[in-house]
Amino acid sequence: MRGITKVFPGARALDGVDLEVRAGEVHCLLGQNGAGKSTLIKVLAGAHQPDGGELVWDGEPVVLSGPTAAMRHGISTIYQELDLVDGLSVADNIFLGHERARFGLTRRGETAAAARGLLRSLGHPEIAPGTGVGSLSPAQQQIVSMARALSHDTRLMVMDEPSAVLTQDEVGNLFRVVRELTARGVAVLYISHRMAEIRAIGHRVTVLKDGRTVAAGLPASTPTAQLVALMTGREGVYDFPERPGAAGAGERAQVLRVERLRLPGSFEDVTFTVHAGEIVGLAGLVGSGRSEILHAVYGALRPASGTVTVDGKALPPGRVTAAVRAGVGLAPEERKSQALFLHDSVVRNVSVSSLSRFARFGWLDRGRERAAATARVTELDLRPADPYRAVRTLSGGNQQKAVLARWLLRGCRVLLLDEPTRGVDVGARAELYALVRALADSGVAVLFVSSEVPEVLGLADRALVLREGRVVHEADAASLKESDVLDLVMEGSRP
Amino acid sequence: MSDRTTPRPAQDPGAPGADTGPGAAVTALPGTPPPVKARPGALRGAAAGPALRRLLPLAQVHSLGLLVVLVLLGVVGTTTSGNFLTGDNIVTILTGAAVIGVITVGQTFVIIGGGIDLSVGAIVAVASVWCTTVATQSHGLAGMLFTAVVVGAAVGLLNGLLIAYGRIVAFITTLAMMASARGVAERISDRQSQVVTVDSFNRIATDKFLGIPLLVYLMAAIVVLGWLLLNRTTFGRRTFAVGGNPEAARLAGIAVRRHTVLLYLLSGVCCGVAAVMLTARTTSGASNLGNLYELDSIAAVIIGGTLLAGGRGSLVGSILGVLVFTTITNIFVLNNLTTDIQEIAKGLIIIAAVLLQRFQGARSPA
Amino acid sequence: MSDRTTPRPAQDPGAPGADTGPGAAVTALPGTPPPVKARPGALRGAAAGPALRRLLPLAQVHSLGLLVVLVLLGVVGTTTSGNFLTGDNIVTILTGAAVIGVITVGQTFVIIGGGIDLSVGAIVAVASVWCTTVATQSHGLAGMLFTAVVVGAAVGLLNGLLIAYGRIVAFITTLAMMASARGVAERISDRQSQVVTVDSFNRIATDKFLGIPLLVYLMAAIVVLGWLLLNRTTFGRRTFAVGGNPEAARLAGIAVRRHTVLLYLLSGVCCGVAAVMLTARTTSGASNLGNLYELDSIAAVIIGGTLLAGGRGSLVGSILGVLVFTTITNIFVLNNLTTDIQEIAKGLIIIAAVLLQRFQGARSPA
Amino acid sequence: TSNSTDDGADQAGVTADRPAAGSAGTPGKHVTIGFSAPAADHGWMAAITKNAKAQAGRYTDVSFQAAEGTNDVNAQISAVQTLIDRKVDVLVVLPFDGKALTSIGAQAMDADIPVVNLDRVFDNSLAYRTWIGGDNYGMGVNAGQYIVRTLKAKGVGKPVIAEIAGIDNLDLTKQRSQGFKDALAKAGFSVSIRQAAQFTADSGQQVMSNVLQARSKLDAVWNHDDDQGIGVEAAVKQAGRSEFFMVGGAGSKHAMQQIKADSGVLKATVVYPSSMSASAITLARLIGQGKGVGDLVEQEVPTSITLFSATVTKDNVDQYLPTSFT
Ligand SMILES: Nc1ncnc2c1ncn2[C@@H]1O[C@H](COP(=O)(O)OP(=O)(O)OP(=O)(O)O)[C@@H](O)[C@H]1O
Ligand SMILES: Nc1ncnc2c1ncn2[C@@H]1O[C@H](COP(=O)(O)OP(=O)(O)OP(=O)(O)O)[C@@H](O)[C@H]1O
Ligand SMILES: [Mg+2]
Ligand SMILES: [Mg+2]
Repeated sequence: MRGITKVFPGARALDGVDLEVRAGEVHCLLGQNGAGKSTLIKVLAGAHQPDGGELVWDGEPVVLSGPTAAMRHGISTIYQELDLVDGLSVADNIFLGHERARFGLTRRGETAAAARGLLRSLGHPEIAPGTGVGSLSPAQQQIVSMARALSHDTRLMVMDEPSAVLTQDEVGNLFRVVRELTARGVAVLYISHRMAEIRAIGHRVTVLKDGRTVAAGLPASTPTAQLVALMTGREGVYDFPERPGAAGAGERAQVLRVERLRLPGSFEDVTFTVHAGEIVGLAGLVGSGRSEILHAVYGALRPASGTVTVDGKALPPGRVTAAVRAGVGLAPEERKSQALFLHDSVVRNVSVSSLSRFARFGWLDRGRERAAATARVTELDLRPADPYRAVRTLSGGNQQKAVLARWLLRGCRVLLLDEPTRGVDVGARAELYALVRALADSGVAVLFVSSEVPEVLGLADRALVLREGRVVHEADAASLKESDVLDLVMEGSRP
Repeated sequence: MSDRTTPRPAQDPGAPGADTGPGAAVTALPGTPPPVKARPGALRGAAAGPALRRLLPLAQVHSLGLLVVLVLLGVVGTTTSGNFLTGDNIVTILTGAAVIGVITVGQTFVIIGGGIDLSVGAIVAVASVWCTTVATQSHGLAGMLFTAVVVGAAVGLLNGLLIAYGRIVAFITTLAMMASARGVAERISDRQSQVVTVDSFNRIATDKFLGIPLLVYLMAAIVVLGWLLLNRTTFGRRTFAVGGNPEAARLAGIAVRRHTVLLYLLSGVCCGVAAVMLTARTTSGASNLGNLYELDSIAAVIIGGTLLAGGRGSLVGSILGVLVFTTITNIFVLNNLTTDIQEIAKGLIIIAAVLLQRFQGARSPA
Repeated sequence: MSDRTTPRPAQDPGAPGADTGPGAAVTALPGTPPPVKARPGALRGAAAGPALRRLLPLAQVHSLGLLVVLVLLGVVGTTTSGNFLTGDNIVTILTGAAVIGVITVGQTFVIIGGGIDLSVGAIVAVASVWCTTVATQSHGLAGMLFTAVVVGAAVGLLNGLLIAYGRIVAFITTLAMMASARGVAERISDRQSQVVTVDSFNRIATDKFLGIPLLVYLMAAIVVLGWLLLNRTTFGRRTFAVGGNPEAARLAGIAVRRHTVLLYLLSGVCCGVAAVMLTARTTSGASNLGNLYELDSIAAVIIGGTLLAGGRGSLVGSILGVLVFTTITNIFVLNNLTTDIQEIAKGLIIIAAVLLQRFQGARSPA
Repeated sequence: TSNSTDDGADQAGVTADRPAAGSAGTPGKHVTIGFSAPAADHGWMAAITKNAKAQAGRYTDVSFQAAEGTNDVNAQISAVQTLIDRKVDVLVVLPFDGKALTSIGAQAMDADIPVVNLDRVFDNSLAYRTWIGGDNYGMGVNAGQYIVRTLKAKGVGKPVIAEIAGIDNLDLTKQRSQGFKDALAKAGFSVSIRQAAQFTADSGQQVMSNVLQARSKLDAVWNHDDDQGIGVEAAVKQAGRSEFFMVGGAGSKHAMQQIKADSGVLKATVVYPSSMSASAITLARLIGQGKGVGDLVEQEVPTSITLFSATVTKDNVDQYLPTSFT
């Protein structure tokens, strides 16, 4: 790809990008949120038409007039946004657009068998080809997306943040698949915000910044600091913020208290507390019930039994409004479907939970609303810094910031974060960590879920380890090692 | 607004093997997250037991509920009127359902594909009028059949082109078409009923085979064909995809716009066939035929469990929906209820039917 | 910041303010539903400057297009009939739009909030019939007004409760209500028109102020109130949120169900007020009043740029939509057209209006 | 009185050769007639609009201004208002609902525009100058009387009588049913099953096919409207039933041809003359020109003319076929 440009109304997403991928290599694409990575791969997949530049495939310039054209050339893509059809089964999704059929009649047996084979090769034989995709967890859906990409005869596999919704053991699985592909001479274009992954799997790295290639074809061993500097254009340390002395924890007031919370099928007998100024991390496998616990605490799910108390007052079960009034905020795991009003502006998305603050007898003071929301957005350095942009057009990381800004504006006693850094770039991640820390320091009790164990250990004061809906371990984060947590998560009983 | 407020039925954790029949091929492993996710309420109603849900695609569970409604209506009919459970009456109900049934097949495709067709009634009118003009009737049976279907297809095609390539919202396009097509029908017929003089044509409605009118066979054939098309062909799969997630469909290489055109074309053809049936039934073509059929067919589709937003649905459900409505009307007439009571009762029965389906869904675990 | 596929007249990149002339006010429809959902690129042509977008809410840009349609209709009216541009005729158009205008205000809220209300016409009928029963009329003006509004509110509330708490799809609930409420109206009135004997009531339709009937002021007041409610209050903001993404709204702490109930209640109240206006206008209450108003009001809302799926929309657009439809009818009458031609033309004009709005949006960059 | 000689000559000439066309021969003062009727969505109503227009076309001194047909009273009020705004000389209004359009009728009269109220009657006689229309109650009575006579002649004791009504929430449907019921009651008969259709062939077919299931034996059927009657007859044929006879309503050409052919169950129809709109135009012209009706001694047009609902049978069908609507 040479000199690719792509312009959206109001945004120049790509501004002369060069990229070169060789057969049999894993080429990583790095860049901050909104750098244009997804846009670039959509151009590559024929989903967007570039406004300039040229695509060379096997030495020949080509024009990809649509997704089908790209697929014909052997380019298959796993998109960042889950691109599955909920109403269809797993098998139908995998073969959508290139159905196994004769004279238009689908061959259902063959389709199911082929789908089963693909899923097995991905290490997920438990996903049945006949289940509806809508009933799968995000992680499982990601597997289905991968199976779909593999169902094509591929020469270049493009993966846009495939690991974002996966836990570590599943990332291992993913890597195995990637290695198998490259061994067959397939090129892989891999996008991730996790440096460790790039180091583990990548051969070469291209770095994008603001829609431009700032470094192409670097060896994967390039030091992190150098890569980050390229991405952000700034030097600096990106790491977890300092934990304040663990000493204070005992004296601080209990803010959130969860007692014997139970929802059959999801979690059992969950008891824990979070103090003011404390950050508690929940670790566990996909499907271990972490999101459900957050939802139950937040009142979005009604638990079968158990109590949730905030500042000593019990919350009525299953009532989000009451929880919000008591000062609880939730940044859910699926931003697009659970948190954002995609077509609305950033301001409206940020202010939605605090409207009554800017209103008198229901009458909105829009000036104040705008000022306050914009202030939070600026604080978080949301890019582009246009508070009237529709959230839909923001990159994933910036969408996450918008959700956080919402609760920042509201001012919470308890903040529940479900996978807060999913899809967030390294730089922004560090900012988020600092922000969460700062919030905690201001007295907020933070409970967060993450599938990245280092994040749990690095950010949290205390960690809870969950397995199959039960808390199997609780300890100071500082005293835990990554391998311990992984063992706990997998087997449970070992100390 | 979610199913989460109602605790899920307790599962027997001790008997995972209980599921392992042949149907269990589709069973998820324990620990697989069942679908609590954010699906904004799409399936909210259907809280079927997981085991059952695994065995039957959701749409079918829903249809099962509707079948129960139908049986209940049958019980009411039988107890209130001795004439209900006679062969003749069943045939009358089926024949009454035939026209709207065929229209509903097309409507189901359109709605699953993410659209809506408000012009079905008007298409029926214009096809019926056109195929009964003196000039057309002079070509006899074949000429009339051909005209009706071609007119239906042409209007459907126009709908599809305006929606897919003209990018006008389906609701507006087909609303405009509803006005225009009926206007054309009035213009052609000069607002007079045009009596059919071709006898073989009228025989479509009178001829019977094994005591059942041809019309019923015709509807059955179209329903079966429609079902196969929807559930057993790539066209059907792609219809779900186009309606459920058009962007994903596009990325999967489906020609979304062309597919959309085909959906409305299909609906137009169904209307053409329905026009033949209705014209033969009433032995005349008129510009006021098919009045409000759009509401009837959409209501049948929705009560049959198809999402108005598209992407999910069942043809069997739609047809059961049509049968429910036709049966209600039949029972009303058998019991000689007055119009006002009929209307009040109709509303109540619709609500009851939906609630009953929910109840049925909730309590049906294997 | 602009669309490069079509080379635009060279712009000074240093002057982003170049877009912000008054002419730019009509720029682009970023808020227009990409009618074929599959095309995120569909809007690429629309090249609104961000600065501009800040100045004008998206919906208003759309309304501007509709205003152009209205002006064009005015030109057609004036050239085809000398009587079009008279004060009397304008007043006639506005008065004719008053009833459906008020209903459309409620419908706009409901649709933006992600629902649909098919029962508006039936609510008008039942409220009109109830407020004109002999018993009610004996309480005079106040009793009649009170009854109409309370009946409207009660039916709306029932709709809302069934939808929000009974979790029955809005389409089905209000369809059922459409049948039942009309049945109740027929039952109460015994299908006879009930003449209003309270003179002060009828004066609502006959009294004028500055030559303009009270009805027009009433509609104007309700539109203004509705606009303020939608665009300047927390209620309005939440309506957009609930319609745009109900799950996100719930998780943002909005009481989605209660809000949904309020939306249908609001629609019911609007129908009650509309019933008063219509009853005064016709000096009688009847069970067949408001027939098909649901289609008229929904059509006005959709043509006004509100998404049928909810979450986006404009009240100004809806009202312009009502005016467009009323003006079309008026021009037809002035030009002595026959019904069939009218219907054909109506369909064509609707399509033309939508295309014109698009065209208007696409080519207007300063 | 001043122009009585003119009138006299006029009327004499007309009566001699073309009674139906009024004073077509001698043009008088130019009259603009505004016309408003419900949507012409079925045969009878279409004939009304058509006949009015045709009649107006016969006069060189009349210009005809029709407003959109609509079944929404609000829209019809606006349409009439538009005609008033245009300052037509005379209005002919067939209201969708008489009571609902009373006030606009009164408004026209107040504006010195005489109103000819066609068929569905205004609530207040101040709202119209002249009313001309059919007799819905009488139509039901005549249908009932024909059925009673025929059944008595056949010697049927306890007949099963069905009634297929038109659109049920119209006042006129109610009146027709009342007349029918009263006429039957006189003979000690009653309606065994009554269901309403929508004035359309498909609704008639649907309702009748169910009614035939509800009553396995029928003796007589009255169907309010010949347009929906096409469907009703089709349903009878499709069910292969013939044990009863049927009476139609309104008087369409198709129905009269059936009666004449005597090939099916339809034996009679009670006319609801669609020619009344032509007469209304004639009256409007006379009113506009300040003339009276030929042959009547009165110098003015009378305030009310009720038309007769003739019962058309095989015996007199030839007489009515020419005025039937298609
Ligand atoms: N449909 C669109 N309309 C307008 N602007 C868009 C659209 N899609 C993307 N953009 C803009 O293009 C830029 C690049 O976005 P892109 O999604 O490619 O970023 P990314 O590098 O993939 O970020 P992330 O790491 O967050 O996924 C962003 O500024 C974004 O706001
Ligand atoms: N829609 C559902 N219906 C029923 N049970 C569900 C549903 N979704 C999830 N569960 C159950 O809840 C448990 C937790 O699922 P959840 O997705 O919340 O886990 P998680 O730990 O948050 O994983 P993730 O990392 O994917 O967020 C699972 O064991 C699953 O069985
Ligand atoms: Mg991206
Ligand atoms: Mg989770």
